[in-house]
Amino acid sequence: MTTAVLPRENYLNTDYRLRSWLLTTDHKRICILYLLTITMFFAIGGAFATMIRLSLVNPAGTLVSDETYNKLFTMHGIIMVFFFLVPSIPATLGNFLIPMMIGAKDVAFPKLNLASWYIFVTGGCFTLWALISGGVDTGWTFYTPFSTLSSNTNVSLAAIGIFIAGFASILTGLNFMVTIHRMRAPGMTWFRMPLFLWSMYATSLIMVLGTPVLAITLLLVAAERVLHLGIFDPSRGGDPVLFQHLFWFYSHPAVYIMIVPGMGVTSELIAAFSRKRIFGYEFVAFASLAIAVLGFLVWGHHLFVAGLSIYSAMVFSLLSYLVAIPSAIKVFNWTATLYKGSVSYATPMLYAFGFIWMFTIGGLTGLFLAALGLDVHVHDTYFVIAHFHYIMVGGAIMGYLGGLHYWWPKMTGRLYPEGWAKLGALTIFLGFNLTFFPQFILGYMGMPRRYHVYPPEFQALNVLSSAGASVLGIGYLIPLVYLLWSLKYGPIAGDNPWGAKGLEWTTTSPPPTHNFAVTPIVTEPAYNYAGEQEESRVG
Amino acid sequence: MTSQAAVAPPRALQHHFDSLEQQRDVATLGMWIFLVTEALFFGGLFTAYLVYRSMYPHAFAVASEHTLIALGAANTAILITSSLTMALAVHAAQEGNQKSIIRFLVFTFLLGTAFLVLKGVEYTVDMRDHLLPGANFAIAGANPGHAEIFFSLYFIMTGLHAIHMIVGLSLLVVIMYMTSKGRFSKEYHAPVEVMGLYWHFVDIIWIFLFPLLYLIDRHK
Amino acid sequence: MTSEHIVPKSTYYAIFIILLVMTYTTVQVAYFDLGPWNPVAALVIAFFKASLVVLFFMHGKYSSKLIKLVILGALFWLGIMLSFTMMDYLTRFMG
Amino acid sequence: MLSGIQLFPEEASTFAPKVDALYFFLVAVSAFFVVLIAGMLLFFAIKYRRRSPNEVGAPIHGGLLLETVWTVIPLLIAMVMFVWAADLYFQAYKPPKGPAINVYVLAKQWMWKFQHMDGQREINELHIPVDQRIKLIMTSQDVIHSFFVPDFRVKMDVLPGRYRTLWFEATRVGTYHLFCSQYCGTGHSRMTGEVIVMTPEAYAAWKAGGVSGDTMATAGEKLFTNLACVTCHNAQSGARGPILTGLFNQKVALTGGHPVVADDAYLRQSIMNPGSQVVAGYQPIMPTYQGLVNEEQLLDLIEYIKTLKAMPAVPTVTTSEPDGRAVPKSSARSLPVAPSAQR
Ligand code: HEA
Ligand code: HEA
Ligand code: HEC
Ligand code: CUA
Ligand SMILES: [Cu+2]
Repeated sequence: MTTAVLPRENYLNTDYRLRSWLLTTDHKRICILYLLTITMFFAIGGAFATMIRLSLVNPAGTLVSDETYNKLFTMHGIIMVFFFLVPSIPATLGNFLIPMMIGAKDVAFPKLNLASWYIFVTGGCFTLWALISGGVDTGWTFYTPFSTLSSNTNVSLAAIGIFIAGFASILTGLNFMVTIHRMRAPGMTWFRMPLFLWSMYATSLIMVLGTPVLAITLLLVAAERVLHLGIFDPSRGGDPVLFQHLFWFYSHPAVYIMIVPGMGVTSELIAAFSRKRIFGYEFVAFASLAIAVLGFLVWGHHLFVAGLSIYSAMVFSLLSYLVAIPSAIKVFNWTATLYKGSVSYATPMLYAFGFIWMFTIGGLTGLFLAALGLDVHVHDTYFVIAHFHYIMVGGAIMGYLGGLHYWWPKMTGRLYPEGWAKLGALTIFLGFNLTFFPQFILGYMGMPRRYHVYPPEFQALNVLSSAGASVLGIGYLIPLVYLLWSLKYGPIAGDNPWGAKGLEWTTTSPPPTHNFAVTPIVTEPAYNYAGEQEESRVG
Repeated sequence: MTSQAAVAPPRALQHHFDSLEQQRDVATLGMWIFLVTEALFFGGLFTAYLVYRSMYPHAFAVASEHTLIALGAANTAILITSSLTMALAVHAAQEGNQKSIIRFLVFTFLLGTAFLVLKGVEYTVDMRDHLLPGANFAIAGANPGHAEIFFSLYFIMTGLHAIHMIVGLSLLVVIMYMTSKGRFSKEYHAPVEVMGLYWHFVDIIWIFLFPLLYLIDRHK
Repeated sequence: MTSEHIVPKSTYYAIFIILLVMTYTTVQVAYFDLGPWNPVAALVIAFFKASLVVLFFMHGKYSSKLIKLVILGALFWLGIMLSFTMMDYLTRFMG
Repeated sequence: MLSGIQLFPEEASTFAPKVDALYFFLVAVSAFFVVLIAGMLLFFAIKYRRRSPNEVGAPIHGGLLLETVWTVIPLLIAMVMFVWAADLYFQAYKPPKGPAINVYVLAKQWMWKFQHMDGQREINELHIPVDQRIKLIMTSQDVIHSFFVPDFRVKMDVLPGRYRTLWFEATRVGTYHLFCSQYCGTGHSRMTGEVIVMTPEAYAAWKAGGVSGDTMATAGEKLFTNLACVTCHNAQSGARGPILTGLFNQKVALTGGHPVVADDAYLRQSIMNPGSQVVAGYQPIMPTYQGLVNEEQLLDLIEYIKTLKAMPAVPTVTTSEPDGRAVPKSSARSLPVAPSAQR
């Protein structure tokens, strides 16, 4: 940390030509490619959200037409879920960090990694094309028979776009799994791995096992539209609820694709900024796997009022409660880690606090939804909207931003401005709560989701929510601006600005193309801040 | 890859691996995981099939009698044989026998093509018999809607299987080309092996499709 | 897992013969009226055939524990999808 | 009644207070955990804040006791929630036996149609009496909709090709929002209406004034004649179709399939797709009426068939027995069994 210059040779400056970026197989450069792409998608998704909130200020819905409004929330959901949040942490931080954290030169299949990005971009283009050439209005859930028989928008095109992007997800997951299994440096046993890797492994598992089912489901929808096959068509005896089964077989586990990486980041942040080993390391590690496995057994909780058998609903509700337990374990272990730690209030740590808090609220309201008799009332109301935004915006995005700030010095070699960063974090936190807390109340009062016009008694809370969304939008702009600024003007960070443990901090910032000058040999467990000797264990 | 410069390690070794052993291991593991995703991909269709068969057993039985069992059975035999030749190609690769690899790959390719040709013939007959779901669909003895669901599944399942065959044939061509360039040896033949895994998997899918689509209630 | 297992050609031929015989059997069985056992027989045979392909043609039998786990994982998840979906359909009209 | 800023929905059905009780329990549990976790985070963060740049945390690895505690306690709480909520759900989704007012609900893009037994038809308005059990038999003509009355805390998706039954009992006179809560296309947010809960007297007056035609059963009977159903379904010996008297809710033996119970969905299917379920002993000669009858007429026909009890003729009561259990089991129809049925 003595020198105030960037390392002469690093992955960013080996070659400046565009070609060298577009044909790179370096996992760190691929991270940057993804970072740019998903930021763009976030901005698009955010623009739709802005329109939604603007329109909802007025209960009569005069700003846009009904059709337009329906397209707005559909495209907002599709873009935010499939093109922003699902790839967010895995494809950026995961790509950057997995090889570094296990002491490898690259992921197992570097070319495939690049191919995944191209596949992702292709899928994105299809979806954007669907959007520009008229939009889609099915909701991100594509329920049949509306999507197959009724809607006359670009459903097939959007479905194909998601289908294609799905393969990027599958291949990334596959790549990560093989990398973690086979590319670990000598001495890096499973139980010496940072918890971020456990969470990425769990996430990859879900991507690999769930995404193909989404792919085939959307393919069936497209086939039904284009080829007039009849799989879900009620007039031929098809069952629309079957579509929901297949869709949620992926899409429930997918919500864990979106949160588990954030949990992994939070584990890293909590450990690094309290300079302490995570309390109950093994429990947190196995909780990730438990979520991944149990997460596949609860999809029916989206179908409680949809025509599911009531007995089956009971089983799904029970299992939904069980899947909450590993999440609870994580939350408690993070909290306990702070005990007798050396807690710093750096911006990433603020995001970690935000994550835990917002995730707890979002998660606990998930218990309301898993409660059968209560879900009958709150299903498809703003209560659900608030639930998942608390987890996905309050939780996952805060985790993502926290991770981005924490590893920013490693990725770019420069520090972000701390004061501005704290301001940004605070603005986001306040704006977020102002936007989404009123929606819980709205939901319980009975305001249905996907409503363009609504009864006037809901207006006050909607206005409050829209006001919050403006604050939130500004909040997101702050990091965007100062992170860009720091690329050129930020102070040089040095190898390990946080005094953190972990292989990624042992190499230069930004790291060289092959990550490490020599392949590291690991001799201690993760987060060994106290410098303990390890009791011998075979991995 | 980029490491042509390195002299000592074998040419096929990519820069980020320590040994060919690791590289091969990684390739097979990757392929197996990919096949898991393929299994779940078809799994969605099998689920739909199971649901509807349990709802409409009668219509499925009647509709299934309209499939061409002779062609289906012949195709099953063809695919099994192609799996044998594929296995023998991998065997040849393990022994480093270039000529045998090519020979068995060509057999596999021809058998695969034969499968697709027969399938094409079958589709033509099916369409002639008004079994393609849509306006022209007609069937006697069963609820037409339910039978249409059967044939929707039939066409989707066999169609996706056929697409997998086509992908497999294209990959075969690539592997044949690589073999002819002398890329493979006793020590390094991971691509042939991985190709084999894929091919066998496509065979397995058919092993299930055949009884599910062709063999319901033939005894009537 | 380090040293590659080479399966003798004779094994491949033997498996091939069994597979053909099973194909013949499954077609023949379909023409007998076994009542509810027809689909069971067909699926048992299909499963047996698939297992042979996995174990021998695909070298599943000689692969590492990890790969065996991967194969079992696939079966497990397919099982979840089929059984939990059917759980709904089979209990819809109860009480 | 809807004035000012309201933060809580009215409790206007027997079900509502039960749901709210569970809700408050969940709110309390959540508040407890949110405060606990946020409080501990803040407390530790302040108490153990970093005091020197090179300070590190204490070497603590974990503790089995603590892990057990915070696994088991949430698990137990969660099980309480589960059982409580599942019980409520069964109450809501399993219609109780006993008398109820049956109303047929037909959803379509983007309106609600209600048909009362006595023949009143309404659009986007549902008049019901207070303190009486209402049973809705719901189907959709196109895509999925969802019947949602927040003040009653009830909701159920309405599916095409299926009949689903929702019940509730309003406890307060008033006008309540009806929403379609399942996204169904352009006009989804305009597919709203009102449930008007009336005193028994007002309801009786409304019913007397509002009759716009025949009762459903009568309308069904007319259709039964006009569509020539009677030519095959009649009591004469040698009739080509099975006699439909007392059919509803009985087990029917089918050719090539398991026996099924003749519920609403079965009747609908028998008329729209006769070939799909052929009664054992009969030839599949009944023509399909798909396209000839619309969903509303279908409901009339079904209601008519339901009223064909083994006993006298068309009853005119508004409170028909739910599930038609009035038919004694012993009076199950004698199915003419042709020799050919004994395969
Ligand atoms: C990242 C995303 C994410 C995550 C992690 C979750 C997590 C959970 N979700 Fe959520 N959910 C969504 C995203 C997410 N959800 C989305 C997008 C939808 C709507 C989709 C749509 O229809 O468009 C949805 C909808 C949804 C429904 C359907 C609602 C409806 O449509 O009617 C249900 C029902 O059970 C549900 C439940 C849960 C539960 C039980 C969890 C659990 O995993 C939460 C576990 C966490 C905790 C419980 C908090 C921490 C624990 C403690 C602090 C200890 C105390 C704990 C106990 C006492 C048990 N969710
Ligand atoms: C990851 C997922 C994600 C994220 C991040 C968000 C973010 C937001 N969402 Fe939403 N949302 C969903 C997933 C998500 N959402 C889903 C799945 C649905 C359901 C869809 C459906 O029903 O089908 C939904 C639905 C939904 C609704 C309900 C619509 C309805 O049912 O009628 C609302 C209403 O308020 C809403 C609001 C918001 C707001 C205000 C934000 C805000 O957090 C957004 C804030 C962001 C910005 C304002 C952008 C800031 C701009 C920049 C940082 C960049 C500028 C950049 C450049 C110039 C390059 N969302
Ligand atoms: C051409 C003669 C014919 C006409 C006209 C006809 N049906 Fe039928 N119907 C049959 C026969 C034969 C069966 C028994 C075989 C079957 O289930 O398809 C049957 C069966 C039924 C069943 C199932 C009965 C059971 O016991 O399960 C119902 C309900 C029914 N018909 C209603 C109607 C209605 C309503 C109409 C008029 C709109 C109608 N039918 C017109 C011949 C007819
Ligand atoms: Cu009908 Cu929404
Ligand atoms: Cu879910």
